[in-house]
Amino acid sequence: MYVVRPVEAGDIAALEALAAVTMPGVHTLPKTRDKIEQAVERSIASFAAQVDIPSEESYLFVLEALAERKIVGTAAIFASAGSNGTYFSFRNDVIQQVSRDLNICHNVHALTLCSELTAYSQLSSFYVDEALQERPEAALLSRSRLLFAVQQPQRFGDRFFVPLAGVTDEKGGSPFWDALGRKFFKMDFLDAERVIGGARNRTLIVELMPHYPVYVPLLPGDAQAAMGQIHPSGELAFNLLTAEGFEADEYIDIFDGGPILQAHKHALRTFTSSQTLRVRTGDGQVPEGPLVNYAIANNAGPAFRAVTIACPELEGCEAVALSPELQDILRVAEGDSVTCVRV
Amino acid sequence: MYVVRPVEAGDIAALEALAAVTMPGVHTLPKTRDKIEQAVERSIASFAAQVDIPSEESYLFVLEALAERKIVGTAAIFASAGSNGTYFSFRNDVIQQVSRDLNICHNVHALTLCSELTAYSQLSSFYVDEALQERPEAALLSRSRLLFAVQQPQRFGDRFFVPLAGVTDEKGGSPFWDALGRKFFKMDFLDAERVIGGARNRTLIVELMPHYPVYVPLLPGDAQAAMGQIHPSGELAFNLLTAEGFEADEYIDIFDGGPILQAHKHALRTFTSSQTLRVRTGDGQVPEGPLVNYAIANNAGPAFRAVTIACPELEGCEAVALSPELQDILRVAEGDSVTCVRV
Amino acid sequence: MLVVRAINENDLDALYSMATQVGTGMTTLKPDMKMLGDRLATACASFAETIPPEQRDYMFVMEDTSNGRIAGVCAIKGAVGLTEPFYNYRIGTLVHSSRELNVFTKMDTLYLSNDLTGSSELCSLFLHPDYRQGHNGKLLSKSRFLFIAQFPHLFTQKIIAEMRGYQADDGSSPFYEGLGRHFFKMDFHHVDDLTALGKKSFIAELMPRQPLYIDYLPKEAQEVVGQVHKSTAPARRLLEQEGLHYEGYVDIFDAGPVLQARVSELRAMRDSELATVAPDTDMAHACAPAHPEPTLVSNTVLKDFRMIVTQATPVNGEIDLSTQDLQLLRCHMGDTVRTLPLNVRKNNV
Amino acid sequence: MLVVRAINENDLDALYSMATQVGTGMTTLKPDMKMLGDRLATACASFAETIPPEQRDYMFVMEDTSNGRIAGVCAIKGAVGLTEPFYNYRIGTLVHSSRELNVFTKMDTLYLSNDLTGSSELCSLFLHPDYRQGHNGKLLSKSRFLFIAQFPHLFTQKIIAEMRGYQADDGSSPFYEGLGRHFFKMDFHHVDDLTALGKKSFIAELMPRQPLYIDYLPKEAQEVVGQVHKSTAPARRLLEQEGLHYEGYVDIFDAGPVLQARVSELRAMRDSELATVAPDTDMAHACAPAHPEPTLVSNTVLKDFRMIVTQATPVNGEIDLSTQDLQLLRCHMGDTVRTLPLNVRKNNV
Repeated sequence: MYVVRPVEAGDIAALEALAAVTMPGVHTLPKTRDKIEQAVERSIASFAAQVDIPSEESYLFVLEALAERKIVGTAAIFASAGSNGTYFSFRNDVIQQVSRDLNICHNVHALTLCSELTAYSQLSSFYVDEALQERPEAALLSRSRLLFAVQQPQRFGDRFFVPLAGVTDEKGGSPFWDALGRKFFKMDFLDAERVIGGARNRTLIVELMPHYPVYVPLLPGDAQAAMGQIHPSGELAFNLLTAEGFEADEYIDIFDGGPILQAHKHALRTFTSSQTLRVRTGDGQVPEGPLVNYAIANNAGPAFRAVTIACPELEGCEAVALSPELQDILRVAEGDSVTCVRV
Repeated sequence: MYVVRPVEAGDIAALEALAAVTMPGVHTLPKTRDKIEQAVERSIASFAAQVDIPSEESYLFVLEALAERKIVGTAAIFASAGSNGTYFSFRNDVIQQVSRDLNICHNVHALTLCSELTAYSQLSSFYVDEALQERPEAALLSRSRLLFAVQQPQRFGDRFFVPLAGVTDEKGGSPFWDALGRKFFKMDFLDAERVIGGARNRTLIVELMPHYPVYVPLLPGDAQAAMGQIHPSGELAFNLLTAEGFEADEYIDIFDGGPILQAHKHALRTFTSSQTLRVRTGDGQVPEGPLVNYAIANNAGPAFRAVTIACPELEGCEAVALSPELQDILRVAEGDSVTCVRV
Repeated sequence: MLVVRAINENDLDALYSMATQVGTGMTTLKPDMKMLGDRLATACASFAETIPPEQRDYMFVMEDTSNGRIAGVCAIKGAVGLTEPFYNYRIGTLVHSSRELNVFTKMDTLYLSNDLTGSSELCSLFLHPDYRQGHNGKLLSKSRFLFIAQFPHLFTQKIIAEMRGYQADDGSSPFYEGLGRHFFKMDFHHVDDLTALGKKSFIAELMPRQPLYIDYLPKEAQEVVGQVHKSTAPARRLLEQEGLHYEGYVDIFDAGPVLQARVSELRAMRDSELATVAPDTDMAHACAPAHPEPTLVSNTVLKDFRMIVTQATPVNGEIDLSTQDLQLLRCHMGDTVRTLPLNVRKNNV
Repeated sequence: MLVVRAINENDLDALYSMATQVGTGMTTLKPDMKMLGDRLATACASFAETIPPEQRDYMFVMEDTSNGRIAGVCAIKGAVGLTEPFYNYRIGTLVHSSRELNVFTKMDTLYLSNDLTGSSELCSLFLHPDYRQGHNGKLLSKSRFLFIAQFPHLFTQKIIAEMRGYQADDGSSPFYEGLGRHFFKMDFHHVDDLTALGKKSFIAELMPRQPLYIDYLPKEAQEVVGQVHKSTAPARRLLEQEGLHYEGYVDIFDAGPVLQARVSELRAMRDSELATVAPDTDMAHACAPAHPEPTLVSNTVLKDFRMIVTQATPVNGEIDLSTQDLQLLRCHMGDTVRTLPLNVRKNNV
């Protein structure tokens, strides 16, 4: 069995071990002991905080394999992106060009540096052990952040986004960066990401990045091809998020051109189709009929826990049957309410 | 009783009479006999057309008072705005300005000439007799266009918008125009609207309007105050549309600064909460319990007809009771399917 | 003998036959009887001062008086861009700097502009191949400066000349291939022809209007910004000697440079002098330079402006012109003429 | 007697006491011992050529040799904008025209630019009130042009001078009130002080970067674009006589004009001459003009550059200077000096 829960101080060593694994697509997961400690402390403080308006909170969830007591995945959500500045991205604008005299009509794409994603809630740091990538636990982990947001709307914005790492070559170079950022920063992609610490809210971005729209047709072919393309490591996250209702295409990352998925919460399946059901104790029998996978989260605020189960369609039901073991894992009892959504 | 139906050739005289009434907020309703004839012909051709991809179709609906056989309202929908060009509007951008050195953070609004609304479906020409403005027939008329779009999605885009007339002074001047358009067009607001025929897709807009963002703080106070404000004649339409799920604030009209409401169809109540029910013949008795107003439309394509009824909540029902008289008006029989939505 | 003179009504056929020699690349001088006739009428009205200064188009022809042939043509337009917008790219500088990262990046930037609207323009210079020798080219081109120096009040503050931009050996324009083609999606020569026909509204509709960093362009396009066509290099040098400079304006299609000057700073404005036609005296003879330099001399009559190049040199406000020179200029003893050394004096520094 | 000379290590105290007289409005000359000391060190290194040309800052002082007092100061910066971005608004033209409507609108437009990056700058001109008389102001200001004419290789192609912009009687700037205040949300003088302190990154962060039509600004702001402060008008005229022009660049806060010139087109480059110091001869005496004009004369030594104004006039490459003049210039008979008429010759047209 697996459970998703907020990170705890005891997880630091496990996270350090995880960070040692190469995860090229996950820039936002801290890599050093110090940074990991800070991230864990910040998450614990965030879960504990009384929040009226989303601000600098950052919530870090882990996926734990209960049998081995092992951390096999992470996923985070920031309450408000760029909360200590401005979150910069490129907006993918389309300029329609029509010439009546010449009977020409075509669209020109242009990238505009914009701050529209500032104050969105930002999903990040999604990582799941390779062995679990095909399993419903991957979806559970990704979606737990949104289940928490459904239960605690005051902690989050009305809109969410997720930047996914863009494509890089074998040497860690980015064709998109080479065509754009390098001209202004005068440094390699990895160096730039290092100095800026993966952030997108720094004054130096205003100082250095182009303020006028970048006409896409003027970019070299490989840079154009990289726009909105994900690094292979991000494919799982991409698939889970688009299934959730996130949309790509409108924004891309200013550094590597990777896609930024975004959505209003009304467009997200977790928000529109999750149900609040009562817990009843199951008889342990495998139910008859076709089974579907659900994510089930308790409703315990900072003591948030979520699991997946396979059960018959819950549509129209008022209660969900959970075995005593699952009730233990979720720390709920018969009659408690849980939030359920199909994964 | 009132019915909403497509305009017919026999309505031309009635429309001419209507046009004689001053309707300062409805620029898009044709005023001359010639133009009215063209609009009616175009609508008839549009309803009759086999459509795969929305293009230059324009559908004009009328609200008819059946007892007097009198036209008491109009409402139109264009399949694809700017279909023979580009639909121009101002996008209301927010530029976040943060200075770390000075510890300053503020937002600056800027208006950018954009073509993003091109190929949206456009609602327009909404007019309803003053006596009916408080009645459910006003909502029926406005919403009939969307009911038709629910039934015939291939005829429309996924997104819809509605420009509402902006504020003008007693002399027909527009403070927003005076601060912006006049500087480029060198003519009065009403003259400009006349030469451009209310259109927003003309080459001369590219030729004359400013291509760089207009910083709102640099506009005079009265022009800023007029941004996104509706002409009093548009209040009913505004209220009906925002109740429907349309959102203002993102776009304004390039001429008078009036609001342009827009929405993805998934955000519109007619799309998300309309039901398809079977017709059964009612017993003519007023049903018990609380009554709510519904718009009911037949599902007859070019022979579209819609009425309002007051009945008990239809949520969870499979059929709706209609009196024989209503079945006549809608031209449906028991067992036919109709599209219903609360108004 | 060659004289450059104001064009007149009788020159239309000669002008047409000249235009047939011009070939592509000069859009203002095409062998089209209607176009040339209109232009000639404007030119005559200009010298007669019957149209306002900004609509004028002063055309000059070089005539071989030995056979009556027209050997060349050149013109000055009173003002550009007042009926159709006149577009250029202006090259500016933007600096992106971050003290935190110790990065300081200076970038050249293209701005679509109409800045040169209202300037007077030197244009339509063509010398028949049979006459490409000696001082003829200089006389033809520089005659316009003498005209400006004589009638500066007819011109705006700024004078410009558009130079044909760099082309590769195959006739393609690397700048157009790197920029314009992405937006026009048609051939360079096709666009050029459309421009010549006055179909210019498409520029406003199709060109990218936002400032562009030159660094976004392919290297080959970057390299030719402000570079002239091989065959235009001598003409550029000649104009630069007269005080025009490349100040960062280029053609939007081929990035050929626009040379420009304040009228008041033209060499001709500073160095040309009025002189009275007078017979040589011993005194003047004694004071004359040992090695006389060729001198441009013009009469001072707008309607029948005429210029020659001669070996006579003005001394103390007088100049001794031969009978032949006087005939060419239609001047007499005692008349006032304007003179300018044909070649630029070397700086004394 | 007054001499303008390269500043040296011993001038710091005098410079400081001069700076206390300056008052607000000149941000480069504040009574701050540390700032002035640093600047003096740069100036000495500049004349000694121990730092690269673009880092140099040539400061000159006007010394009253009768009492050793420093009467004035002025400077030329080798290049601006190479460590901190140098911002201006450039005024361009955009034309909006529709043949269909027969509308043709020509609009002035402000572009935020760093175009003048790398230009040399005339700056820090201050003459002590006690010495504001006679030719003193001209000598002080124009001495810089003689220096440039003597050492043109030390300067970039372009030379600029920023002029203080128009202020209303109450000291407010109508341009700032109409534009900058909306974005900075602070007082004009506060912003000015911050700029002087080098806190400039806020410009990139807070200023509107998109091109702005001047027509968007209130009328009072439009009217003062390119207008100088009342007290700066004479300085502007003086620089214009030397060949600098307003070419459409203005200060981003008060819209004061930037005057600029190509170094090669300065009057001093054209009209200054070298001359050998030689005693007066009968021949030279006979050829000298009847009414001699005051002449600027300098030595030709970079490290100890010295300039005076004198009534002596160069004749045929020789000039007869008095013993006193020679002492001021630290020159001797037979030395070469550079001369330039103090006043501009009237055009002969």
